[in-house]
Amino acid sequence: QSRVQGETEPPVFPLEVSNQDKPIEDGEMIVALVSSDPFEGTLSRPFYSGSFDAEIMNWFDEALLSTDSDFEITNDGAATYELSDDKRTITLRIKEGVYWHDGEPVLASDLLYAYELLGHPDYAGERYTFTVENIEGMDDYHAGRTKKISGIQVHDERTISVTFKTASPSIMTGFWSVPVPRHHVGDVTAGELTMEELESSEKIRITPIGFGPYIIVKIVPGESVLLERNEDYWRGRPQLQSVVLKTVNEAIVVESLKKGDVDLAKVPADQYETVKKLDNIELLGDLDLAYSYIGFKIGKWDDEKKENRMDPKSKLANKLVRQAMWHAMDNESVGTYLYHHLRFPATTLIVPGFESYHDAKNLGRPYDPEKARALLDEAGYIDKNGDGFREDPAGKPFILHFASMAGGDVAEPIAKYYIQNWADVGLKVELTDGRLHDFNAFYELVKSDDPKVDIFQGAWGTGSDPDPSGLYGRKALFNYSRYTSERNDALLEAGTSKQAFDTEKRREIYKEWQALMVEDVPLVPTLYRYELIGVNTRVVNYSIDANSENRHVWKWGVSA
Amino acid sequence: MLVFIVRRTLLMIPQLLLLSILIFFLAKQMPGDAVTGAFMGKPNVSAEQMEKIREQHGLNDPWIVQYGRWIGDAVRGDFGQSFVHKQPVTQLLAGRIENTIWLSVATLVVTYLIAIPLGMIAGRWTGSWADQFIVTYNYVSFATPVFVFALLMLYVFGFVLNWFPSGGSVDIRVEEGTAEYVWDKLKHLVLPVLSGSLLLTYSTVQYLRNEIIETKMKDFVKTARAKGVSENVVYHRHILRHSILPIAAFLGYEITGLIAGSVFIETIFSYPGLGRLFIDSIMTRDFTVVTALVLISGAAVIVGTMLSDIILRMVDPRIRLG
Amino acid sequence: MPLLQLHDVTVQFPEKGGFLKRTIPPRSVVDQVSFQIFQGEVYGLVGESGCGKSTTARAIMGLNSLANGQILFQGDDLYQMSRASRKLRMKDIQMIFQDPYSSLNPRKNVWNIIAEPLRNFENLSKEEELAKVQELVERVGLNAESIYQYPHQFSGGQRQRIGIARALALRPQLLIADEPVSALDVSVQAQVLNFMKDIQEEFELTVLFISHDLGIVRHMCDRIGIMYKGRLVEEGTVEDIYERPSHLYTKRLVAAMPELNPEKRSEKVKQRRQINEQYELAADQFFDSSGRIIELRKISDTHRAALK
Amino acid sequence: MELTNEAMRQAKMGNQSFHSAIWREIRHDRMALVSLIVLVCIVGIAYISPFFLSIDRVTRIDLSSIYLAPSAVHWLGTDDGGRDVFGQLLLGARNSFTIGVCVTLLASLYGLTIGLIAGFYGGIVDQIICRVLDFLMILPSLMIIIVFVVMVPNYSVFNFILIMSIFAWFGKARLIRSRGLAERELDYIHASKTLGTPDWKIMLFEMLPNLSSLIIVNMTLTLAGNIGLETGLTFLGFGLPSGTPSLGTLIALAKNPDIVQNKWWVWLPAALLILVIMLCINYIGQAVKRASDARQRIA
Amino acid sequence: MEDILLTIHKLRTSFQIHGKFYPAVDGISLTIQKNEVLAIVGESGCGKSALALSIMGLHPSDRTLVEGIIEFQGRNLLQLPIAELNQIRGKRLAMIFQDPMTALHPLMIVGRQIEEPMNVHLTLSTKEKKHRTLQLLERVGIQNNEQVYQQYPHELSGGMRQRVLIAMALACDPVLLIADEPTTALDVTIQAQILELMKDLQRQSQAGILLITHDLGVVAEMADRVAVMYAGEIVELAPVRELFYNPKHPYTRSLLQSLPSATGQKQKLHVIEGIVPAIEHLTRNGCRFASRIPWISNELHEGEPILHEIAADHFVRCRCHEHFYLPAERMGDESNASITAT
Ligand SMILES: Nc1ncnc2c1ncn2[C@@H]1O[C@H](COP(=O)(O)OP(=O)(O)OP(=O)(O)O)[C@@H](O)[C@H]1O
Ligand SMILES: Nc1ncnc2c1ncn2[C@@H]1O[C@H](COP(=O)(O)OP(=O)(O)OP(=O)(O)O)[C@@H](O)[C@H]1O
Ligand SMILES: [Mg+2]
Ligand SMILES: [Mg+2]
Ligand code: NI
Repeated sequence: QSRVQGETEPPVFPLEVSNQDKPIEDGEMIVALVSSDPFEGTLSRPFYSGSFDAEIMNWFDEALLSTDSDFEITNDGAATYELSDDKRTITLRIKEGVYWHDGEPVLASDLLYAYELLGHPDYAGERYTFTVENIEGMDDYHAGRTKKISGIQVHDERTISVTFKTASPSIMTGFWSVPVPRHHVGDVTAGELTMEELESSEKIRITPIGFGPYIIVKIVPGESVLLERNEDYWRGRPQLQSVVLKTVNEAIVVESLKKGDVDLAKVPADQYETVKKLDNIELLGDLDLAYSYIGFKIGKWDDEKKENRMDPKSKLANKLVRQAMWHAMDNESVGTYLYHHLRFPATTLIVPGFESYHDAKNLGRPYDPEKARALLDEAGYIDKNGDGFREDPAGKPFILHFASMAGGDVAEPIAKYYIQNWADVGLKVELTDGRLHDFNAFYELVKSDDPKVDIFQGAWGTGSDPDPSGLYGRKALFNYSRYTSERNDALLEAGTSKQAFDTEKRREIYKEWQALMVEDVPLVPTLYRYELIGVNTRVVNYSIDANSENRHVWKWGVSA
Repeated sequence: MLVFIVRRTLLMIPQLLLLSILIFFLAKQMPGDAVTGAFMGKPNVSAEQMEKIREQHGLNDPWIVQYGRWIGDAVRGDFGQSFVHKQPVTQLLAGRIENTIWLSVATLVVTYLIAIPLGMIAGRWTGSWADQFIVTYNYVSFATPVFVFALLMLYVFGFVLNWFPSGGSVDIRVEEGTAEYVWDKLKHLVLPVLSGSLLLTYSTVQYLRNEIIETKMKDFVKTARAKGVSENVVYHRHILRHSILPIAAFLGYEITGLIAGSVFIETIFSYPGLGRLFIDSIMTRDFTVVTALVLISGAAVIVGTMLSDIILRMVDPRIRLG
Repeated sequence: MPLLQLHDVTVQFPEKGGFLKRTIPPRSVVDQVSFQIFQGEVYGLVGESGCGKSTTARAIMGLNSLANGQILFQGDDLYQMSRASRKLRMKDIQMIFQDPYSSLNPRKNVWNIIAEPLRNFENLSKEEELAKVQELVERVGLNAESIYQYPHQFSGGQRQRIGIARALALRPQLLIADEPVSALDVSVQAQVLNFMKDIQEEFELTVLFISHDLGIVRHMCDRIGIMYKGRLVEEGTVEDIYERPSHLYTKRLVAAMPELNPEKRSEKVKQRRQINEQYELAADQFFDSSGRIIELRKISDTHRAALK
Repeated sequence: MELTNEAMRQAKMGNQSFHSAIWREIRHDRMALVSLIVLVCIVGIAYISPFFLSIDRVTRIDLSSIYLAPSAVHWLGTDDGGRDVFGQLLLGARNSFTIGVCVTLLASLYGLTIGLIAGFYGGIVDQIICRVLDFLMILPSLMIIIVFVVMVPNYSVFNFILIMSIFAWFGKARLIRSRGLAERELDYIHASKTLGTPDWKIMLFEMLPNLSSLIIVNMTLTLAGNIGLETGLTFLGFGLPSGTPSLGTLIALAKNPDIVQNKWWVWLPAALLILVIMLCINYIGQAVKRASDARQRIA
Repeated sequence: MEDILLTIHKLRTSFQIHGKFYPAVDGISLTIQKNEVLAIVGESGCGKSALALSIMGLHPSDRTLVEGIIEFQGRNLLQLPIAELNQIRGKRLAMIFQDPMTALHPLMIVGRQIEEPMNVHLTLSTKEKKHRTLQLLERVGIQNNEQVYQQYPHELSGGMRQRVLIAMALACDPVLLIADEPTTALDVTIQAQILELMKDLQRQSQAGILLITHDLGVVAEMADRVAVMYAGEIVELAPVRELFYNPKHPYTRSLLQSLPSATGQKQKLHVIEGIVPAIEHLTRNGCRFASRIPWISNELHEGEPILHEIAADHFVRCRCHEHFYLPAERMGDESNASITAT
């Protein structure tokens, strides 16, 4: 059963299908990639960017190391690992019998190749991340000064070790263990082809290979993918004879599910009510590693120092006002009515998905307009001219500008609703430019600290690493609030230090940090969310539970 | 004739050039660029890295330099790299353009297949119930927004009646090159094409009808009748031949309508073509793709107008010499 | 001094053609035409369709530009004047158009139509203008209340009268009438012709009367010029032209006039055949080496013809 | 000849202007008459709605009552923000109609100016304008409008109108130009020239009135098109700012199949309303067109 | 009387205006014989074209009503089904239209257009057809017939086009030719040629011609008999000489007087008062011309004017002609109202 959070009782979803029948031998599963856009089709881990590409890759490719429910690496994958005592060196040993789809064995050098690509000076992708950068000698390699990454040692065909500059618990969640078939795609380091050629190569777009349970047979670009069973899969014989992945417009997902055109599909929140009624469909749901937020601009990015700087003169510099604004927001209603309980009020900035680190006791700042009014009064923001809106302590009109993103059917009512909420406690908020901004324009405004924006609404996906410093650190560009404090620095630092390898310790640190954020309110976490998957009742052995054996793709099957 | 085609082609070049400058300029004016689009919402990319990528793609050069580079490449068939799709634009378009061509050509053909008989009937039997029906249909089709109509078509025929596939361009299971493949492609085209063409018929029907009514009163039609030519021949040989001319002249502009329509149709029927790519690309600021697409659409219209000019020249002897 | 003098007037229209639409040498539609019109006379210009009659008239009115030559009105070259003084000068030259249906703006009532020149040149009060318009309207034989009517409420003959009233509003000295009756029925035609004659006498107008109908020209004019392919081929008094045509083209024109006497049918046919044959035989006599119609030669004091 | 005042007045009344021709034509065409009445009703109600409908109330979000089915309180149910659809419909119709009219008027103004100049002067002026128009006509305007909409920093209804009208006048200019060219060859224009009337006066007071029926016909017909285009752009998300009620905003909700099937009251009335408005305009437009051409008149 | 080609009896052709039918041709009876040129003259709008189109069956059936009898070689054309009518038109009955500019299909080469009636009525091979067409072109006086065969109408001058139209009409050797103002759109010199051509052809083929015109000069040159039409009726019908020497009906006399006389006397022309009323405003009882000769008192007209045969083959409608005088005559100029031979 999925975890339940917050004060209200959102619906409860199973994590595993109830069908207990035996899978049939020649079954075929049809999986929907729910989108109105075609998938991009860059089917290689270092290069892909679309979430559908990731979904497709799940079927034919996997990481060498498996992960557990805390997203930490485990030893039951295609390779096992060992962490040295100083927690700086990790050694991987690839199991016997792990073969690429073309019959070649998966080699340690294939994983090396992945690092060589990620760190390559020409690499323009987004996965040159902290854990990659943190490898010894990576700086030199990345700058093109050396041809070899000194921190990575290939011991034999199937053993490889990686040494990091600093010990960080991020290794446990962020370690890269997806090999790239050097022999198949071609060797960039040997000059066989350029990085750009590789990126657009047919080998990763039309005929990609992996060592996962299914083999790609055919791709209709942007539309659908046909996979067949990999008889030599290292875990065992996959259940399905074949799999079809195809893009299905959001508009027709429900119909497709109902008709049995697809067996598996993510269900958009607004269609939940309809899907719920279908009797050939079972709904599985789990918390998403993401949350929505309302941010307050309380500083600027200092381009010289490359760090964030708070601005005591900003309109929202007073934290009482920010606290009041949180209290004024009725997230409950938004989650209930606009998202049909599939979203519910968020409390802290670490999502419940991180079971060990989310502080379930911290209730954030629940909806309480009275308290909001009291806080505002206390802060000196009082309606002096009787127009229903509060003026600032100096008696000047106090108007805030709110930037929000267009997209989705509910963006507009939500933005309007929050504005109404704030108006109810006497705060005058207007939409920046009088409209919702599309994705790029929105981030352009927010990122450049445009003075037209005082408040902004966005959402973050956290990734599998609970460390929030990428979003809230002093040096984090994505810290759009531009909030900084000594205490924050210290806590974030501590959260990734060596002592944090101790989960208990780390939990304490993050609990404190969550409390700090609830107090200082650089931004308001508004909603946590469920991700819903509609599954046809004929599907067996299907689970989204990270603890279940059936979470593995190869187990999934269909019954007669 | 050849001279005319050559001249007409030469005339296209400055038009295309002007178009490209305009489009490039517009694209550059948009807030945010490809890098912003590609990396937003992904927290782990540093500012320096993004700056580096910008530098790499020459996004910091003055626009005239960027334009020069871009147009130089474009002439060679290289529209640069799509930042979002990490793929040469040409390659990206190649995958989609075939679908769009299928869709547009089929839509155009079906439009004419529907519109010309309707226009003829309405024009020939003006005032009859058939005419009234056609005129009403025409008004309604003109007044119906294409997206509403397409949605309804999808529901009625794709789901409720389940006659046609509801999305995509071809089933994954059929072999390329076989008759089945073509058949399947056509089946996938039925709904999008019908939704497009049933509404596109408006101008053609309207024009043909008016034109036939006008032509009916012309003296040369009386001459034909006075020769004892039967009514059917009068309509087919004399009136139609004369009335169909302006329709040919409209071909080029019909293409504009097609492009606009495809944006809606492709979105609703999840048909992977250029129209949808355009909307996606504009959302993600993938401006190499946007520019290429607008340029291609513009070029399509230019070629279309040229084609109608040439057709007109071929069928209308009066222009041939004039 | 003649009221109007044309000296070697040439009007050209550019011809389009060739690769990339280069302009090829323009075509002379009116080619070095010279004639004079004296105060008080009616000068007829006759010729077949497309020979350049209207173009000549339009050149005088300043609606076409001249490629060459001069047009002198009362001795002043109209094309050398400043715009403003020419505009004032043009007040004395007015035109009646061929098609009574298109020469009146269908959106304006008669009052506004007739008052248009008055408003351009004379600053009249509304009452004065009304009075003047009513006077003109009555002068051309229409009801006074018709000034509130629109052109479509009138017959062709009445419209032509409105056109004449408009032309007369400024009391011009020279009236150019470009086929004023060829769009009208015989009975209406008679009405307009009579009327024009009256007006001409009453106002002592000088008229350039353009027509392709020799019968009408004979009825109306004092002197006649015959045009052929942009050139003048013969010029003379009515008697000169009808009694003593010297140019074969003129003869041919005269012979082509329908004969009103059924008895003379065959005679006429014979005469036409004869002239046609002659014309075909002697055709090259009338052209110079470059194929251009030759210059006029004086035959008598009043009579000139393009003969060797 | 002495004239009685009575006779004068009757003569005055006897004339039939284009307006009365239109009116007569509409009166004789039942569809057009019905259309006119319906359109006047719709537009009338939409425009006077602010007097009995508080805009604030209509646009206020009420999450507890989203997607309510039609009832006595909400005649046409509520939309995605719990707002009364009927009220939205009225505001939307008003906005859409206003935008359509503004765009049409602006576009006509541009088209008229350019077209008249090209048509009146002809020759080289016309050649240049024609080349420019040729170029403009080939622009994929929907795409470029979208690009513009995305580009404009301070997006407002006014900007939207401006952008749309910038791309809506080419055809008009052409039309007016070609009729102008034909008109300029007519003798009444020559006559005016010979009478010493200045060019601008001829353009405005001689040519323009004769093109007026053409312009009016074109305007009524393109009005429908412009309203449709506004809706379409809003549907794609590049139209009106999304908080502004427009018929397009309501129909755009039909992108969601659940709404199409189960919440018809959100989009169907708007879709029908736009259909009715466009049909009405069309029928009236056709009647106006007939009125402009004496040969086609029924009346 | 087997020489009679066409007998029209009480033909009435009405057009629908504002939902009501108004006759434009109002009770006309005529006969045309072989080898005869019957001219119909009248002012614009008196119904000449309507008559011609009625004979050819070219009026659109929905807005026109054609009643009476049109008997062509023993068959009433008005009662023939369209298929049988098509057997006749273009073959034995052909028509030449007024405006050569618009009467030819602009997109077909001339040769094809001339061959079209042959396709319908004759069974000829392609070669024979072409041969015959070239011959026809030659017959109508086109020398470079091979070239013209391939040309489009816009490449030809007005006179040439009219010749082509004549060739087309002659394609199947018709016995009756209806020519609706065949020369109005042409220059005088060309008009003379075309008329001569028609006369020649008629003499060769012995066909009958119904010549419609408003030009009395053309009548004088071409016709054997003349019918003068006014407001949908025949007001005078006479052999051509009789008509010009001894015109009786006030309308005929007025028309002749309103011509700028070819003799060159610059006397005032006669002006017919008023205008031809539009068919929907026409008063149909009594003498229709009465309103245009107001100086003739009403009693002098007949109540129901009929055609009187006042001399052999000379018919005049209404008795008023007996008392008619032109205003100019009253004022002392007692010369005969008719044109005297010079
Ligand atoms: N604007 C123009 N551009 C080019 N050619 C022209 C133009 N106006 C007239 N022409 C040509 O000039 C020639 C003379 O024309 P014009 O109108 O003067 O003849 P016309 O004698 O008045 O004939 P009609 O009797 O038919 O009125 C014609 O061949 C005509 O085609
Ligand atoms: N289709 C029609 N509908 C209504 N009225 C018509 C129609 N055709 C002709 N008329 C009217 O019928 C009358 C006779 O027309 P018709 O064309 O026969 O005249 P016409 O003698 O041939 O004149 P013209 O010399 O101008 O050719 C005219 O008053 C005309 O207005
Ligand atoms: Mg002329
Ligand atoms: Mg006629
Ligand atoms: Ni009488």
